[in-house]
Amino acid sequence: MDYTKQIKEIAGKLFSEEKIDVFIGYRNSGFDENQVPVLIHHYQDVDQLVFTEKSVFNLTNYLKYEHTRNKRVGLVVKGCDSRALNLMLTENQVKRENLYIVGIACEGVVDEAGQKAQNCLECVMPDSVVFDEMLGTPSGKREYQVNADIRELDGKELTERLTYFEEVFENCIRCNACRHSCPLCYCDKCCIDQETSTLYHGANTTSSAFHALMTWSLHLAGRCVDCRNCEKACPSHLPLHLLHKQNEKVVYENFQEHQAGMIEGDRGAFYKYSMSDPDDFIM
Amino acid sequence: MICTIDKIIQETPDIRTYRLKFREESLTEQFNWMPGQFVEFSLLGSGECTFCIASSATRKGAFDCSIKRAGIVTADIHRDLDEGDEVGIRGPYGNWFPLKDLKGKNLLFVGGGIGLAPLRSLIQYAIDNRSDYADFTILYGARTSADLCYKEELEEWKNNESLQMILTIDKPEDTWKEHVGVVPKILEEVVKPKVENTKVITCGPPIMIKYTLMSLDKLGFAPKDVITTLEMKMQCGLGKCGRCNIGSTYVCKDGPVFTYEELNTLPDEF
Amino acid sequence: MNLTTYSTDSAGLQAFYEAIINAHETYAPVEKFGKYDFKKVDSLAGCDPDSPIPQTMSVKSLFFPKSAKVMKYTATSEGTELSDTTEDPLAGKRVVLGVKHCDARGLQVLDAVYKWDYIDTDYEKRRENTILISPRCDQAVTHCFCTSLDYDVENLDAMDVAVIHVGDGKVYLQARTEKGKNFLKENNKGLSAANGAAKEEMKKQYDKFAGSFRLSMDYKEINEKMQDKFDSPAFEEVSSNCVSCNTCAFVCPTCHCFKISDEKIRDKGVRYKSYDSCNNVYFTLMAGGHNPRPVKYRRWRQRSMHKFVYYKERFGVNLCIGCGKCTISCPVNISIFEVVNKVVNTMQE
Amino acid sequence: METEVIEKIVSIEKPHLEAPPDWQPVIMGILCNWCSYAGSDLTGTSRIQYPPNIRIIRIPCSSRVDPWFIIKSLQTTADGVLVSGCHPGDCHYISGNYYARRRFLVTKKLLNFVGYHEDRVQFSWVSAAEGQKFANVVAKVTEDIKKLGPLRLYKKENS
Repeated sequence: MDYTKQIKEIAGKLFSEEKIDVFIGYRNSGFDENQVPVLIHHYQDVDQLVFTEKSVFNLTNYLKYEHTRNKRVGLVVKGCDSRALNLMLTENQVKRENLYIVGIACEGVVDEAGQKAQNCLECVMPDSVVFDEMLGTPSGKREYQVNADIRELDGKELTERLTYFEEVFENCIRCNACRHSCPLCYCDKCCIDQETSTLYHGANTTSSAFHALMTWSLHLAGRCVDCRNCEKACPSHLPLHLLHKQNEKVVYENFQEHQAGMIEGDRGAFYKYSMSDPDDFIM
Repeated sequence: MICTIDKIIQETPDIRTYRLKFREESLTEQFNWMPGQFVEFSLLGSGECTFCIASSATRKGAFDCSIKRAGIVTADIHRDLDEGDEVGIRGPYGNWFPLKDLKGKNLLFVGGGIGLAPLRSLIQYAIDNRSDYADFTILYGARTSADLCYKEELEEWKNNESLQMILTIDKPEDTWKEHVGVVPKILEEVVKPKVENTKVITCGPPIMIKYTLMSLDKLGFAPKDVITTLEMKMQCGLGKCGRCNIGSTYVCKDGPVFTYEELNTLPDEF
Repeated sequence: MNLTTYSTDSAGLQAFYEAIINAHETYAPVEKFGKYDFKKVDSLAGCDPDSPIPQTMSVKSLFFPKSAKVMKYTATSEGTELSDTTEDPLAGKRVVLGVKHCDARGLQVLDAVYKWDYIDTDYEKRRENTILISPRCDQAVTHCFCTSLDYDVENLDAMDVAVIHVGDGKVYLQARTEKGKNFLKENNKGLSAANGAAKEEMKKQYDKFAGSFRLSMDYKEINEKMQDKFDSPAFEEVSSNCVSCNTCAFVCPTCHCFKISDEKIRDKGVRYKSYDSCNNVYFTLMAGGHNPRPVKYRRWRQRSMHKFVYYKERFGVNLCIGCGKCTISCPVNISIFEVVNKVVNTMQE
Repeated sequence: METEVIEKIVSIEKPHLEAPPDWQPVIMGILCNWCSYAGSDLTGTSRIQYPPNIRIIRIPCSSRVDPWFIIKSLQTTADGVLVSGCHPGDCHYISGNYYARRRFLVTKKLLNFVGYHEDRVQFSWVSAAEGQKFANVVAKVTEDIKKLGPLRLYKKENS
């Protein structure tokens, strides 16, 4: 998967036609094989752009920041990124007319070890669902399958899961990197920030991590698109995807096979309801 | 250290002054402070906030903190605290007004809104040692007459013949008899201070400070004669937590009192 | 200083470690979720004193924990009672294995801020009671640049005992401080005094290690030039792809900013001191709404200037120690090395 | 009843720990204003007895319940949480409880997934006329939580 040439061309064209103010893409870090997201403002910088299977980070995250507000932005999105973008569009965080979206028919990105990333193996929608231009051949929607880790943990005893997650929460250092790197966590004031929340206090204890991570993942339930920006950002390498995948599973199984950000205008599982939703757990 | 709230004075709709006394008598004697220093005021359970001491050590027995309702902790303070309640106090921290340099000089105080609080400690101090200073002028402004702090004391100062007191509000009001206009304008047009042998002490909202400094410049004051107290977010007060860093300066240790000359050498981040 | 050096072999070193773990309260890097963190260990099997260089978590957590209790209080109808916290779990005599020399240097740098003016007694006590045992790295990884900074990596005295693998299974243990000397004297089982060749062999190992660095900078020049770069437009450029996630500050061995927060239930509560980061928007936001550093590039400027200029100005040592942890942890791979170089080399208008 | 509250703050559940002999659970009751709160009122005015372990918070509608409230209650004082609203179709705001129902399911499942027993968090529909049902529900929840024991006591803290 290498679309470097095409992306350079597209970005160059957009700049020369003055269709955009800023283009968000990837460049080589120059130190190792990793890539660094880059915000390009001028035509002459277009040459930096690359796109390979090392282009991991979800770029829609940058649409949250002041740099891109009210500017015409061009950006590259993979399948999962485009689903996040779709949600941002329906939640009125960005304006469609301000965006020029270069969609990718993604063949999967690689992780640090050079293996195909886990979320790409389970990807349900590798192609961009919202785009102005599409690179590659779309391979279509795939069957949903329950994450292997979830299946494994589900088979365990309650206390075993408790011990496992106890360790997860204990290792959390409450840096909030997960929240900041998530494109869908765009609130200016977050309920798990000490400075802005009246209920949350900032001590980095195990229970505060429990509180913060649980609240955070529940606020993303039915919205998480499994781009794993949070896991990449986590300095403690916590398996944050477990919480999201669990929510995704519950949502998929119980709410008419809902999947976040697949359809334009679909606001997520918790903005709608059905009379036939499960009711048996309620007294 | 635990303090009990002796008295709460509602200064304006959103500013209250808390008069604090030490629970243990012995601490009252030990606790000494200079005008311009601050304390860490904690409402246990909500958190800690930095407030300057708004009264002078020459009036012993109790000290005042004026608190404006602005953030989470201050809102809790306003909501939860009654007279007789206990709060935690750490301090005093920071440096203080250069009293030695001020001796024998004319003093001009320029304050705006809650910015009178740190000045008040020095004003009280100077009134109690009136003979040490020459002319004595206070210029104080607020958005509306309701936003003026320390109303009783302002009345007292006005009747005090040894000092000149000028009050101003930003917009005209029916019952208002004093000046109308923003502080820098009044400073230039009404006060017209003389420059020689005068020290200016100013504090207020950032925007007021900015324009006041400009007009002081215009009036010919040297930067080293203008003294101000800075506001930065602080948490430890001990030069550790790194919050109040401006360049290599720790506001909580090297400040909060700076002359304008010193401020000019700092990076523009306050 | 007269350095005491002992020699042993790999097996001897393992035995030495084992003896330490049995005799002392020991902390060592433990792998969890694919990253290393310093934890208390009971046996050598559970830890890895020679963990690979990107240890991810720094040793500062043993001296400046991610969340420490400052005090407790109880409010009753008779009045409020303040009490000191229960015993500090980190204050006892202890040994830390597997500290990289950059981490150790980080602590040395932190001493400056903790020991000026008000002395943080908790921190001081933890430092005093701890023996740091530090294996010297064999090979630098991509983002290391410790040899370019203002300290002598070879003869660093930040750790108490340096462990140097010189190849062929031969290991030298060198005491770098008085504390380390006494410690080695007491725990010299399996160790023998080193012979004359030791110095040369250690030097050779160091040269090999120093030769493996891919990054190097002229520190003096950067330090000097950076001082007038406060208004550099480069900050805006280099910070544009930062996501303000704060990871860099949390893993940094020398970042020491903290926040204070209260946790309370009804009439009892605890006050905590926890990590914070200057990359956070709310870090300097005042209740009145004024924020001296409202935008990302200003916060980046504060961070990099603090690392390379301000701290040096104030305390005489450079805050950045070149460990590269921030770059490794950064989700978007921003390199502090690249940032400062760009800032220094960008022309000012 | 409130032994070692402080330890609770920094703790997370360690099950199968013996409860102190005089232990009584604290249950957070989050009730919707229009049905369940009125229902609990009726329970009181009809002088029906129910366990005193519940601490009631009144909210406008069950869809006002952010999962955050439930998590926060568990993190601080509560041993269990009961959320109650109008019967489906009876919501004062027409459809609030349908939205709430979805969230409750996910919250419950996630808590179960990270190792909390299903019965820690319970939900019910109680209308304004069901005084007896409210008493029964509270009795059942209290009984369940008593069986599970206290949600606290994990002293390992933050080392």
